[in-house]
Amino acid sequence: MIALLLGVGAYLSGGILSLLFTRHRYRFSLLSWVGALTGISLAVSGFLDSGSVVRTLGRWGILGIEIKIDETTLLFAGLVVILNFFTLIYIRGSKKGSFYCLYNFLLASTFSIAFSHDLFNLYVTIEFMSLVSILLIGYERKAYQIYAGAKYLIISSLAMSLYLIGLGFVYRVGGNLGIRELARSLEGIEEFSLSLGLGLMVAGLAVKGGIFLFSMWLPDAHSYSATVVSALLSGMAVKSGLIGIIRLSEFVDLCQLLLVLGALTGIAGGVFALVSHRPKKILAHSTISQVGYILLGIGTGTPAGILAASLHLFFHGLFKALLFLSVGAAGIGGNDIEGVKELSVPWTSKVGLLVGSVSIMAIPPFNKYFSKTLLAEHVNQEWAWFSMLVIGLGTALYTLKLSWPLIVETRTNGADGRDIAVAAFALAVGLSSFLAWVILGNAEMAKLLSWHHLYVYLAIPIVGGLVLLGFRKNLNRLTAPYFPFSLENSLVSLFTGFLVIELVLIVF
Amino acid sequence: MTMIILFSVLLLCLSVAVLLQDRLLNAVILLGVFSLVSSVVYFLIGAPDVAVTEGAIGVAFVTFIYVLALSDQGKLHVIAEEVPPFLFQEKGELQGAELELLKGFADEINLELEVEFVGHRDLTSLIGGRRADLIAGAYFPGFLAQEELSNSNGYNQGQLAKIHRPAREGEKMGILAETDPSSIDGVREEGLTRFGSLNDMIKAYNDERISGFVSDSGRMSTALFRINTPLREESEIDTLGEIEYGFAVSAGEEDLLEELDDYLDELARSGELDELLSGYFR
Amino acid sequence: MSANLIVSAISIVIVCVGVIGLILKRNLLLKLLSLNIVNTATILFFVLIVYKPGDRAPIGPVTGVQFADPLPQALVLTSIVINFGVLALSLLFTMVLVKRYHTLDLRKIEGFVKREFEEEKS
Amino acid sequence: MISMGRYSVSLKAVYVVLVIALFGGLTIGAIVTGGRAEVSRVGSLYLEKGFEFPNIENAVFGVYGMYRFYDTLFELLIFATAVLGITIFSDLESSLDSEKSGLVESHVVSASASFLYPAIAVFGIYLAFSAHQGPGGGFAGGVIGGTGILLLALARGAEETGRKFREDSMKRVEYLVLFIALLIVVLGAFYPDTIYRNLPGISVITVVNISIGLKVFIGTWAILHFFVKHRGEV
Repeated sequence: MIALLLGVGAYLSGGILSLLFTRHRYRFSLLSWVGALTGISLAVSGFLDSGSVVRTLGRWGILGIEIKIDETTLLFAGLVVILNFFTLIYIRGSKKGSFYCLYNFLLASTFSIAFSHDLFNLYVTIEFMSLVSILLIGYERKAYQIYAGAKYLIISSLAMSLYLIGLGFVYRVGGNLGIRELARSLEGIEEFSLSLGLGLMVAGLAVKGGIFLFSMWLPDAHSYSATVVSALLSGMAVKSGLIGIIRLSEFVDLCQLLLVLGALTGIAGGVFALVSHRPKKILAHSTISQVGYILLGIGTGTPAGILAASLHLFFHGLFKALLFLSVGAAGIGGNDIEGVKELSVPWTSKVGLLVGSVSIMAIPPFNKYFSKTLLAEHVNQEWAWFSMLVIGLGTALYTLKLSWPLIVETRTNGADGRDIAVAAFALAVGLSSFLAWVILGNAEMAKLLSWHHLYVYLAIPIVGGLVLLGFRKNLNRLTAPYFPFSLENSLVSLFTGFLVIELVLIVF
Repeated sequence: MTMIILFSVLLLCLSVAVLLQDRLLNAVILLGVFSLVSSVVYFLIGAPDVAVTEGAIGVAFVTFIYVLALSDQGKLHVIAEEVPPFLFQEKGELQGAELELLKGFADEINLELEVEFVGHRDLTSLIGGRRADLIAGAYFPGFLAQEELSNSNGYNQGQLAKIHRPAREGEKMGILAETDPSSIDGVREEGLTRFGSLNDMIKAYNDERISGFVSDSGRMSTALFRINTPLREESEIDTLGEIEYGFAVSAGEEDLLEELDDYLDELARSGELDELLSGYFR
Repeated sequence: MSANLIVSAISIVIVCVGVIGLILKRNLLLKLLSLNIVNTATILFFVLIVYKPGDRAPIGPVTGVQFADPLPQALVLTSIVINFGVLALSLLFTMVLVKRYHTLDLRKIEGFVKREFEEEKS
Repeated sequence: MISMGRYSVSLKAVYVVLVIALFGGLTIGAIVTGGRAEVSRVGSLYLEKGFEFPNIENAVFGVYGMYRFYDTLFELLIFATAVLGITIFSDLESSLDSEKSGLVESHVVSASASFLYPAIAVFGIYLAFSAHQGPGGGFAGGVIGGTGILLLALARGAEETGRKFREDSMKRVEYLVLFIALLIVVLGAFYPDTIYRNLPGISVITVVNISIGLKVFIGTWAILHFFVKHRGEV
């Protein structure tokens, strides 16, 4: 409880102070980072000696708001703190005071989402996060940013209204809002209104969590906004919906639904990433396809599966933010991928791109390999394992399509101060695979590095490379259609997605 | 208990009514009423806190913000070239046949008429830049480049005339800047000089710089009257064809165009149009 | 079929009407109005779902009277403020879009936005 | 397009109405068939426990003012973000040439404003202060006070009222209040009984009421001032 209050308090006061005293905005943000770091380390030490614990805020017994500290909380809060450090070094006082205020508010909301174990607290924090990210998206006041922000605002407001309706049903049947209490009071109840309420809540969270049919706002919002904003949104803010789904799956069995959604999201996100032409658009679609992995992890239903999903969530946050920062630092976020040849890219961005793409393709020594193989071991259904392979192939294809021209076919030139942050971040992402070793321990790591896994996960990038070489010409001719991402069509696909959820919930 | 059901049915009708309004101001007012009735329902079901808050925020604040934000959108922006007797300004006061027409149309769709006189060249750019809704001032199809515009029905006939020196026809012709020559037969693209306004074109013709020019009858009579130097003696006038004076609307505005056409047809049927035109074009 | 089920059902119908208006209306401002209707109706639904006929306001220490459940009412206060925040910001963005494109028709705005992004980047 | 007589309805519209009708039908089915929780309902517990604290008669205030104050902190932050968004965009050049569309100049408004505004302000303050005894609350009171200032702006002209209630100098007070709320959350988390029950001198409840009321009052006027300055632009 102290960790949560310390972290959120530090970020909020950092935001407010940097708004009121804009001269020292960078100093206050650094101070709030230090506060959050102490908060997370307190939480880790608390977790190490007493395991995952559920407490209520304010010692009110079951009347207070429940908060929980377990692996998912620590990994997500750790991700928030690490991303905060590197993005803070990257912008380093170059923005106005109000940007720092919104920046710290966004970190405060995601930090609080990590700990919250109460359905309504989740609703309030997610709404706070979406309002803050709206202003961050539209901060530079370019017309297309304002449009992407308005679309995100309308869709997420409607989605959270659906969440509220679902919460109404669950509260009527369950009687409580805290998830531990709900698990107790919903013990053996099988009701249509309960499953519909949960379907509505999953639909609401899916819009925030970047699942394909639901968050059609994501490609526009993440590819039009400024570099740091899209790095933070893709790396961290998208995960809030997934944390909500992890919390929901604790007191109800959503396995079949999440496996279906995971496969759909992974493959569709990969296909759209393949056919889009601008680096930031490709990265935005790849966020959707990586969310497919996390859903497959949660869909296993076993605690180990959820650990694998949280680990993958952590690693994805790191290397996706790295990719966005390196593409943004080179200033080629919006240019067409073919027309990039005569541009020059600083060497630090090339290093960042290299480390990012190698780890996104799950090549052994890097971090995603361990979370992906851990996932592969725990996925119990055959077709889910096969869809993981397809998603892996898609990832390899669009990553090579993105990074090959940017790294090889462009001239490299020197790097100024800002890019050093990108290089340091790349180093950190590279080293983060030791964290997997720390969490999983030797025996598990040895099993993961066994020959059986190795040759499967080395074959995928090679096959991807060959396929790309063969079809590169006519692959570039394809262009992603714009119509599914317009405001009205994304609302239509949101409700179609809800009906898909209900269908799966009723059938299984 | 039945009170609550009655009020919620009223809420349903209000919500449907809000969506069916075409004027934004009516929709916003109905939304305020919708929030007010929902606040009453909260009070009836024993939630006074929510009733007061919904009343303060939902009814007062939201309606204030919407009403303040809504511009008195009720303006019909018309841009036109000053062409007496169609549409011109005399002693600071707007006059002309088209003025009566447009004023009647604006009252019909309860908007406020606002006329702005611009040069010939920036007519299309203004419509393209979506600053204005309608082009007037003796406009006829082919007078401006067509791809950004859609034309209304004609309300007055006129002739397109080609004035040229005898026997040296077709050497160096002059036309107004934005006209696309393809719509005028007998004029070839090469050797064309384009003029910003009719007066310069007539002056150029009189000092022999061009051997002829194309213009419509409406503009010719007024231009000659205004620069009061007669055309050169031995110029020949041969009419190229009939034209329909009308209005132009930017390409996307189908519903505005439809209303304008209905208004013009209804005016023509009722005979007011001829009486109006005879007043101005004896 | 006690009264509160009927009223909850009617509030869900209002939500559906609002969503249909939100999707099919081309004018951006009317979309915001229907979004406001959807949010207000969801709040009404959330308070009504636990309402038992004859509930009294949960004020005053007199016990033994059938009180309404205070929890949804407290939560709904928060979501009324949230919906207001969403509305104020979307109205602000609409003003910026109208100042830039002079039209409220969403399809035209989407066309302009796509063309402008390509122009600026190429 | 499917044309039935005069109406031609696009295929998409039919599909949308169908999907939403299905969504509505499912939800109404769930309402009708749904059961009601008999197990320990938190709501009834809030009722019993809520009235044990001194001078709290409004159980709803007990929920959002004491037990779940963390949610109310986030609610204040959401309102502060909305106001922050408006102030960030406040340097948009206002397309308003002052003489063209002046605010309403009816004498009724300007005459009645001078005696109506104090009544509105008192009502707003009453609602904010009596949140723990009767209905109302910091939010309703603050908004009513803020819209009262709008009445003044209508009567005496926006520029003059804008100078009188300078919202940027009030901004510091607004964010000071956020700090107070944060402090209450932290203190409330560790020493709930001391600060809510037997804190000598001032009672935390009035501090909560004042802070929420004041913050929303300033934020409302900042938003309204922006929309008055930029009126008539949608």
